[in-house]
Amino acid sequence: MPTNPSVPNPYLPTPMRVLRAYFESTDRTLKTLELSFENLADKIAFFKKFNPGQFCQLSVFGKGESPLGVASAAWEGDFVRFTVQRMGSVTKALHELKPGDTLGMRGPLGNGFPLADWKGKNLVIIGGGCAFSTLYALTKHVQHPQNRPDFGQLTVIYGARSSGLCMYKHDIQSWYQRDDMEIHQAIDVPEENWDHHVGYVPDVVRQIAPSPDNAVAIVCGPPIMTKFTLPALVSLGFPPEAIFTSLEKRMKCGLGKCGRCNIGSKYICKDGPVFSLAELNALPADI
Amino acid sequence: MTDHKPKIAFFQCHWCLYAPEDQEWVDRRLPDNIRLIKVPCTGRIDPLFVLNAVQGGAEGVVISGCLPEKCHYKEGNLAARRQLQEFSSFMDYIGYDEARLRFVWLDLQDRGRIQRELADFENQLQQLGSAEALAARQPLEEGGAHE
Amino acid sequence: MSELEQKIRSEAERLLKEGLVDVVIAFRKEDAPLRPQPAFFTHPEDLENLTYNGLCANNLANYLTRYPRETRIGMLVRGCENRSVNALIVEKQHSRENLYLIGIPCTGIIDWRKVIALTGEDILGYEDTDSTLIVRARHQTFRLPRQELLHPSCQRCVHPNPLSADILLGEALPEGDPTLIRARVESFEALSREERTAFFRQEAERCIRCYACREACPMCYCEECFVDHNTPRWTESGTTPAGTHAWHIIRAFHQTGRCTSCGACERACPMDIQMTYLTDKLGKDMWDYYQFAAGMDDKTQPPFAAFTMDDKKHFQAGGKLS
Amino acid sequence: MKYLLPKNELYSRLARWSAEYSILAPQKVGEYSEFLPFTAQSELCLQEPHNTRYPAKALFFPQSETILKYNRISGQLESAAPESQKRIVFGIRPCDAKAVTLLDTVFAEGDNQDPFWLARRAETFLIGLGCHEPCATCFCTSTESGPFHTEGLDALLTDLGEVFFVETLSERVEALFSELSPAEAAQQEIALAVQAAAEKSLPKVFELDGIKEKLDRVFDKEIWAELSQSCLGCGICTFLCPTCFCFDLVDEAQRGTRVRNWDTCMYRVYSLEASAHNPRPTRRERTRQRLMHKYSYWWEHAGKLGCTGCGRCVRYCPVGLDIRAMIKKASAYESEAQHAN
Repeated sequence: MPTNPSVPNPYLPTPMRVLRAYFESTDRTLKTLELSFENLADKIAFFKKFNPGQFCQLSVFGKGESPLGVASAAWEGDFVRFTVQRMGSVTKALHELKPGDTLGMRGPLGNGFPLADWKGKNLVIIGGGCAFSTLYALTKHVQHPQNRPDFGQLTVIYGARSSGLCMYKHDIQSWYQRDDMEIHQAIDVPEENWDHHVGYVPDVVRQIAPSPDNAVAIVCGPPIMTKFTLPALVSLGFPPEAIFTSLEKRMKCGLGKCGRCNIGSKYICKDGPVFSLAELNALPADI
Repeated sequence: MTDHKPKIAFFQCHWCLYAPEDQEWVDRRLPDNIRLIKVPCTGRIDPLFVLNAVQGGAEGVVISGCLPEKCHYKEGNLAARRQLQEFSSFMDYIGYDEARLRFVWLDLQDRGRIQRELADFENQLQQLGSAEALAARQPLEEGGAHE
Repeated sequence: MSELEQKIRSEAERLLKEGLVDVVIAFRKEDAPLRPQPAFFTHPEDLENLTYNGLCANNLANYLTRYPRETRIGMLVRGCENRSVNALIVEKQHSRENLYLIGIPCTGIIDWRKVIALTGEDILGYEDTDSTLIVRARHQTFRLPRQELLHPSCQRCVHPNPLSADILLGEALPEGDPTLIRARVESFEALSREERTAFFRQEAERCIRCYACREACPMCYCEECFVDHNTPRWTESGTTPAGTHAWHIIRAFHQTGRCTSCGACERACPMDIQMTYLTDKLGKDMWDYYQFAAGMDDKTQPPFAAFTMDDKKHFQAGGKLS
Repeated sequence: MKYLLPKNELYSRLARWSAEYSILAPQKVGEYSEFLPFTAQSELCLQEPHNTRYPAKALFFPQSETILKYNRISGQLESAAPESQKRIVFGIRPCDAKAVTLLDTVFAEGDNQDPFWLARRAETFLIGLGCHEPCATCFCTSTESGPFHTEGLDALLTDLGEVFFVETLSERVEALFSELSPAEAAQQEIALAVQAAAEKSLPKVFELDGIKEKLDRVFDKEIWAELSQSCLGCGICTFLCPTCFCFDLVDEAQRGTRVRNWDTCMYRVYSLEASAHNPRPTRRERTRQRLMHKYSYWWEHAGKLGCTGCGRCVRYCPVGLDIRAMIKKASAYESEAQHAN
């Protein structure tokens, strides 16, 4: 019997302000927003819970909410970064925001990456398109000198349709100079002045053939990429327990109540969005 | 009652050939109680637009379009007439007074007519009194209303 | 089994066996009391489940738009269903050549709610005869006068016979009284403005926005309905008065010149909301102004699509119909 | 404790309670009944075998409610959580009361509890009325419930003709009935006989044992296409369902509010993503989701079946689809090969 009616309203967003807003891609479909907290208490509460791989519901009042993966690591500063692809009515409104504008945010939501389980392991991070944003957060997290010793080798494979659609260009360019990680970038079709890989992500993964020894692979990308990358990893010898992916589905509450992201016995928002392939295989094909 | 300025939603086809001074008046000197909504053609006016205005608290709706043979898109206004006319009689059927919807089909020659029509319509709405029954939504305040 | 049911079955069997159609859309025996279900027969051996009686309540034309136009469909049609099929053909939702309409002169659809109000739900069996519905309930057998059990739309039906069926099973019935449907609209028109508003609100505000009226209607086949549209959102989303009013006003209005008065919307409504008085008004206006009735043939465009320059003589200076 | 409540004292009793509580009880609206506030003019509808048409979940989880208000210009936000209120829901049927306890597992347990649900639930007493004449569309005996099931109830009434036999089930309602004369053993026996007879009149339509596994096995089979063929895709079965809880959050831009509305997996737009991808593109997947959620996933979420057998979806389906027959067919469908025979 429920007894405690004085719980906070979990649908109430925390007020945020746009700190920086800039386009990521040359076609202007991807825009990065960096948001700062209006209230100190909200900031403390957020970073207490935050873990890469989690997402937030961003609110543009009058338009609605949209779930977006966090694209920054906690050590980067007192802000939260999101990269938004313009798709529907809310993401369009998010694209229209300018520095100084206010908006709402609920989160962090979901489970995030199981970093504690990955201690001491080699990480193979494979991303495609704008879904790379949460993997960017993961990479940034691992790169921090305090966290880096917790993990073994770090390999990042990032594919985009074209060089114009590659996100976080400046930063990723600097990764080539780092000696604590390997970075591979790929685009779908050849372009002039592109001296990295060309081809689809699953093929690039096969070509690079990361070792499955003491490693976990994390795959985030469009459904079609994920669909073909997972078997590629299996064929390289990664067991289903060592392959992780992040799912997305239409979401509203983000709390496992509204029912929308239900898939079999799980709610993606609450039990995910990060699942191992082993967990996924146990779920019905309802995505 | 008579000093009450009824709220009017005023849909204007943007190809409507008003006399320049009329258009100037519409664009710049429209009284506060009249809200102008420009549409590319009266054929663009979905009955939903009219309903939305009514539910949002408009006490009257004016639709101004071109004469039958003068539609920029040849027959947009012909389609609009059949639909909107029927919509107004349908709204009347469920209780919303037909007299709160007015159509003005006009032309360059009708110098000053839009001002006269609006004044006359305002007068008519004042006679009719308030229209609460179907204005089911609270009127909008700036920034979104607090109920 | 009634003679009519047997005839339908034989015809359906012939169509399937001779490969004249890919599917026969008709009704099958019920799972829940008094509720025969729409059914889709593709194999002659499945036809033993086919049933037909006055409790078959759905407008089967509703399923037409689920099939590609190339699918050859055999469909059971009553007067209203035939008109719906015609209206759909006018709107190019299927091609007449790929349809085989098995026509049945319709004696009216029995409202199951009226029946169980009298007999209770514990029904062992029933028989639908010309004038009486015989219901065997657990404790008692009821003989109910059929006419009184009919759904209101059927009591007012004007054209019970299919107009363009490929085969007519059974004797054509006399046409209905066209003044009944008009009389209802006129009596509503005669009410005061306050009474009309009150009635509209009383009905519309019970709505739970389940959209059964939309889904049951053959003419509501839009891929995206105006209430589902969200860029921009034109109506309130919830069961607030603004939301339910908008739904009922615009849903009905979208049926102008398209509604065939089959009453499927009212039969589907879980909250017993009256809504045919709205569409019937629009139908009456279309007849009065444009001498048009929906679905009477499969060629004539409805008035909203058939505007002409000559219309100007219809309209007065103020833009009202004269 | 067991009491007797003479029917002719019912209204005066309710009137007395209404001094302290707001009372909701089934009353006629046209041809059906609905939970409405009890007033001096109220005429209760307790004899009809049918349940209220609109489910009792709405008393705790209204179909549309404001969850917050915002001002786009000032950026001001305001939570709209309701105040707790002392209420008595009188005459709720056991299936609906059980459904409320099922919804507790969604809204009142674990993290992120729902303050809207909790506020309405905390001080609301559920006084149930058992069904001595279950309907032919009911199937509560098959769904871990029954016509006199007590789960979720604070008290249960059994209709004994002139009197109600009252059994209190929680401490907190004891005071409401303490003035009544206690029931004697003989009356209790009559009540038990009435309850047993009702139970017996509703034989089980399926066994729940192994039903989850059977349904899980046919997840990707053609049976769902067959079962959903006549489905219209309306929201009746889910909106009238006492255990369906899916909702949508929508900004009413013209009011400045964010509202929560019931939503249903039976709508195409429910799962439609902004990219135009729809994981449940046809009625086949949507029907499967509805049935699987109730008869398979609920067990994993809450360890319980997500259906209480109230029969509303059977009674009001516009095409006469019957969840009992659907579940039976799906769970009996073992292989494609068998179907071909």
